[in-house]
Amino acid sequence: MKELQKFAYPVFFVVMAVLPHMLDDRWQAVAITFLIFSVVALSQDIILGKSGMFNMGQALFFGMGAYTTAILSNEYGWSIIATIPLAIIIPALFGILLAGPIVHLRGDYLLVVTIGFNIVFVQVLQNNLGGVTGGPNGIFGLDSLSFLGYDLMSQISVYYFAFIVLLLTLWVMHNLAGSKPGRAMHYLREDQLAAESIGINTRVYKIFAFGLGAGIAGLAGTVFAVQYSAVSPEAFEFIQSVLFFSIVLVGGSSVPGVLLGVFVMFVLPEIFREFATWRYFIFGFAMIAAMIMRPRGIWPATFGKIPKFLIKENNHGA
Amino acid sequence: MKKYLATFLAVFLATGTAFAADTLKVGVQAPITGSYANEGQGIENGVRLLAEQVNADGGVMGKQIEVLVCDDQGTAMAAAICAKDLVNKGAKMVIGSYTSTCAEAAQKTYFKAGVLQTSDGTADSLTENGYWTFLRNSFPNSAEAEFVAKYLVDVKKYERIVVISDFSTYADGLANATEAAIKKMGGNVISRDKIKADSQNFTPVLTNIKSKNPDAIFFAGYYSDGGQLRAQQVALGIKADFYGGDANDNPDFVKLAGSSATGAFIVNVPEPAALPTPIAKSFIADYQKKYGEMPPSIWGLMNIDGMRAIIHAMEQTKSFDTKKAADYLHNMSEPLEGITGPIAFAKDGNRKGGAYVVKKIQADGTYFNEYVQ
Amino acid sequence: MDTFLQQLANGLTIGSMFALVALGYTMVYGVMRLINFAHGDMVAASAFVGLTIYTQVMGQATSLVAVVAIFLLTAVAMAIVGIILERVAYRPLREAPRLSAVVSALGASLVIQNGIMLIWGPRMRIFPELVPQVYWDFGGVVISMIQVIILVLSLVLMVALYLFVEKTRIGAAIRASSIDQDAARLMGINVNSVIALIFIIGSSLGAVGGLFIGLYYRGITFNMGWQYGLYAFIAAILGGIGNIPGAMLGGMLLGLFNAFIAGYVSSTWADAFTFILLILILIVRPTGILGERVAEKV
Amino acid sequence: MAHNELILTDVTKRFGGLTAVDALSFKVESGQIYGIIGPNGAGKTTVFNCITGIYKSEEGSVLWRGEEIRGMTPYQIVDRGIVRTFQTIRLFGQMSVAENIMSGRHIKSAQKWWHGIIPTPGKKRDELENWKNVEEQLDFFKLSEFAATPVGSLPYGIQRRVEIARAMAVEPTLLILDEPAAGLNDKETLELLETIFKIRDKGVTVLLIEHDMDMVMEVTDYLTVINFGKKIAEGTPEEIQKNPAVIEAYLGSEDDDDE
Repeated sequence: MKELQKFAYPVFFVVMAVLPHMLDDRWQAVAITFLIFSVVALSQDIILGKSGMFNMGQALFFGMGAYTTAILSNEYGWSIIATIPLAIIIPALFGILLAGPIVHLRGDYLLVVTIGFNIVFVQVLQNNLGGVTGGPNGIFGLDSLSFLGYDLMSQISVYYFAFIVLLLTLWVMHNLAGSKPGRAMHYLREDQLAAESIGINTRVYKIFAFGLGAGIAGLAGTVFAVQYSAVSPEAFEFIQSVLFFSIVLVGGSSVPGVLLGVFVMFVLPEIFREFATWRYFIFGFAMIAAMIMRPRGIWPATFGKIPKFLIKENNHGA
Repeated sequence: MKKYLATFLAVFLATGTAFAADTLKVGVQAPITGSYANEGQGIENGVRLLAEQVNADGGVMGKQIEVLVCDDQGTAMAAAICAKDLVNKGAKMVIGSYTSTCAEAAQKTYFKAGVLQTSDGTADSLTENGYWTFLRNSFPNSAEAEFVAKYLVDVKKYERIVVISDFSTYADGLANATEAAIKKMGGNVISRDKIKADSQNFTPVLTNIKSKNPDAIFFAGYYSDGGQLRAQQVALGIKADFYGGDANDNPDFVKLAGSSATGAFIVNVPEPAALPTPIAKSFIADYQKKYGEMPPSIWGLMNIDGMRAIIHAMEQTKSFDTKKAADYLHNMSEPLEGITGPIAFAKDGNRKGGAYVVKKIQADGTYFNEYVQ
Repeated sequence: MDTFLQQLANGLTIGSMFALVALGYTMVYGVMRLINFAHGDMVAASAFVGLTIYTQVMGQATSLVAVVAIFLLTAVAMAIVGIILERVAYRPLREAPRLSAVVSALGASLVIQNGIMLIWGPRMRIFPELVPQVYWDFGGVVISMIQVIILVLSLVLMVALYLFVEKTRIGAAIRASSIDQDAARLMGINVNSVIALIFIIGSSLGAVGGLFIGLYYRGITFNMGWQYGLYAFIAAILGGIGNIPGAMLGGMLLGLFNAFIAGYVSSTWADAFTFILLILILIVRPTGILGERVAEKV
Repeated sequence: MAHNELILTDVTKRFGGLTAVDALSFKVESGQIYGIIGPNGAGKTTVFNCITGIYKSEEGSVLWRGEEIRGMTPYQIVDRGIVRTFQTIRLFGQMSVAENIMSGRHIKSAQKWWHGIIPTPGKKRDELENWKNVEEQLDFFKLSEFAATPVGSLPYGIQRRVEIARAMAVEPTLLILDEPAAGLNDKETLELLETIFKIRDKGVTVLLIEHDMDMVMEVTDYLTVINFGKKIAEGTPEEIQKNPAVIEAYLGSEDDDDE
């Protein structure tokens, strides 16, 4: 398995890098959607999969990033690139502020509260708070991405923008996995009391997970705003959060699992358009079946990323 | 999978060889799939038919029309994608979309690219941005609002009017325009409320309205909420007359309101029973011959009129410059004869004209024309 | 004052519908520690099943007997669906991680919701006027016959359920299973039967709730379950999930709260205020109004 | 710096009407192996929970190196050098033995929150240092061969060892063991004894609860016996063995002694 993975990643990256040149417009758009939603699903994985917090409001942070970009660009004339730092920081700050008072809640209660945040957020957008969100329609006709004076309006450039963001996300997740905060999340997910008893301030790491997950989702929001040149409340309804929640759990909290989940949820339906009306009906059954057959997800997270020098000759299986 | 691979390759190769033929590209942005699929397909069919006819006559100043279709599925996000797509492909004009929301989602992109857009969307906000590229081929909500205001204030002499809408572009816009028009005429709007579409329970809002003792309620939203709103109004014992905007003109309104429907009023444009002009007759006949069915509604035909007007303007200005065509259309001295009546545009891109009727629902559920403009 | 009383009456009507649906959530949660996300869609499905029974089985009869028969047949039909749901989607996951069951519940919700759409179509269907539109005016406060029926019938059902759970042997088995399934099993209680029973009761009460929605609002759509489900679920949490009187209290409070916010503050912000209230309550009192505080055993 | 002394004074913990720990006082001195024994339900684990911050006692004081630690959170107490194990082993079951031990390095690691996002050379060095320490623990507790094995799949005796190794990775001053011999066979118990002595020889004070009387008598320097939350005796193992109150407490509860 490990050997396969070593081989699979470079192949995946190369395929993704040349992919847009082999696709027509429609499939390019599908591929971009795949990249964006993969980033959001991975950010959800940090909170739900890695840290074990039942967050069903990830679309909030995704939308907050998208709206930050849209509002700064539309109202204040910022270039899209210049909005990126704030599109990460604002959702991250909100993630931290919102998580602060609620991370002590037990699983299901946390789930309800995050649903609540998502619904309040969408209502704020619809009611056009502050007169900048564009109300129920949202904000349309955003500027296209421009970089060093080049106007990057074509789909291919948006694709590579999304691809870079995905690579960046994977890189951050890789760094996280081999770090003190990353491990602390795993520990608190597995057994919060044991984690506390070994000296981990679980509250801090829970909030950290929310902040990081929210920031990455916010960045994905910027790409979303660029792709559609538009943002609108319906794209960030809590039902979207339900999708991200399901993707992480059905896929399993691993990078291949999450990407697989996004593929199944967003790309397959485009391939089988004839079954459009049956789509969710079939998905529902697939979700039940997947959980019964693989309760930890189709491609569950693998632990055991430890330095090689610890693995001795007479090892008992890895 | 083979099928798709083949398509990929074909497209890959095709993009390598630039199109040699110089054509006039006309985009269609319409809901080909989704809830409004029949309307969207009607628009596409109409555009293809007109393009065929123009091409048979030698095209537009020698250029053949090439039709590019993009499905906006009736959703704003897909519409935004379509706009970018059609601009990237070099469309000079875009016909559509069917809904105001989709037209609005796309219009800024067309404006920036200088691509003319003509849509039957009725939301006033469509022409409020000052985009010279946008041409409305239907009549705006403000026309309906003016009519409703005049009717409620001048004809029926109501003194305590309530205006309700949901959050959608169309309904909110119509309600705001109506409120403004009533106030301008010196009428008294005692309350302007919003309901959430599909939320079913409207009694909290209605109870508040009841305490203000209104004599007329104008609801600008859709029939699915309007029917329930009317039923709950009667259930709460609010005696005011109920007026529904054009989106309430649906048989389900009566079914939903049940016995409470009796006595409610609905405002709409007259039914396009028979379009009288020869040009309309011949186009509809051709349409039937080609597709074996009637156009789904008058809206598709309004879009065709918009396309005809733009082609007409290009021929008159002897130029494919969209800015020149738009200037021409904004300053037409004589209206062009259209399928859906004479077409002329105001400076802001609105189509001039428009007429409405007020229909009263009777005990057997049928309409009675109470007032015709 | 009229307005206040009118809002009160309306709030109680809608609150009792929330409460009926909330009982389904709370009972399942009490025993299985599972949020049955499919419950809202079961409620929506019952409205459609009831409509079909009215047109196909009862031949559009509108007599009192026919209406009672519609309620009974729908309740039975939904109880059967509930048992199937539990068998297929939840029982195989009894020992699995908690989240797997949550995802399975979300999947079941999609299946039921889209099943309704595939069977009855995506458009709004309209319920017949089975209850005559009769109104009584109490000095400015108007109350309709259907409101009275909903309120009275809901209260009767809730009291009956409460007595059943508190006073009977089977009720004791339910309570025992919700405290500790393993211990209950050791005491000779067939936990599988208890869970099946929970789904029968929850689904039938949900069916009554769904028919009320159809009778009261008349328009039913395939995706309305999410909205009612969410509100009822919040009601259950508000009262303390797992707690039967809590669900009733939570439902009523939520109905009132919603009516008063929409009436006195702003209807456009009603959802937001409702959720902010819920969040505040959960932060201050995480186990709801009547829920017990549970200390984790070390 | 004050002595590494743990002093409990009149610690009382109630659950509703039940007083689980009743005005308990005792003192653990630096370098000792200190035992707390008592029949089942005597309140031993509750005492540990009060010391390690899982519970907060209603009354009394818990002084550690002269500092009041009553009311601190578990991680704050770990920060001050007190680490515990659990009677019902609480390991991170899906994770490998090495990762479990690495969790003990958490407070010793110098990494900041942003090292979870952006790597720096300093972080790399820190990671390596801590994994080296994990290697030492693996060697010390003879766990090297299981380094990469998910801990949940290992036998009970080895899991016990992993839990102690994890605690030792924190480099504690005071190690608290909650029934470390529970569920171990004779051979494993002997090994455990050796390990405990070796830990003490490293300069770590050990406080333990134990059921196995033979083991307690052999390993501890000093003992406190509690029953129904109250102290009934204290002294060296020899003194305790002769104490009539202790004998009665144990004989009287013979029936429910086994779990």
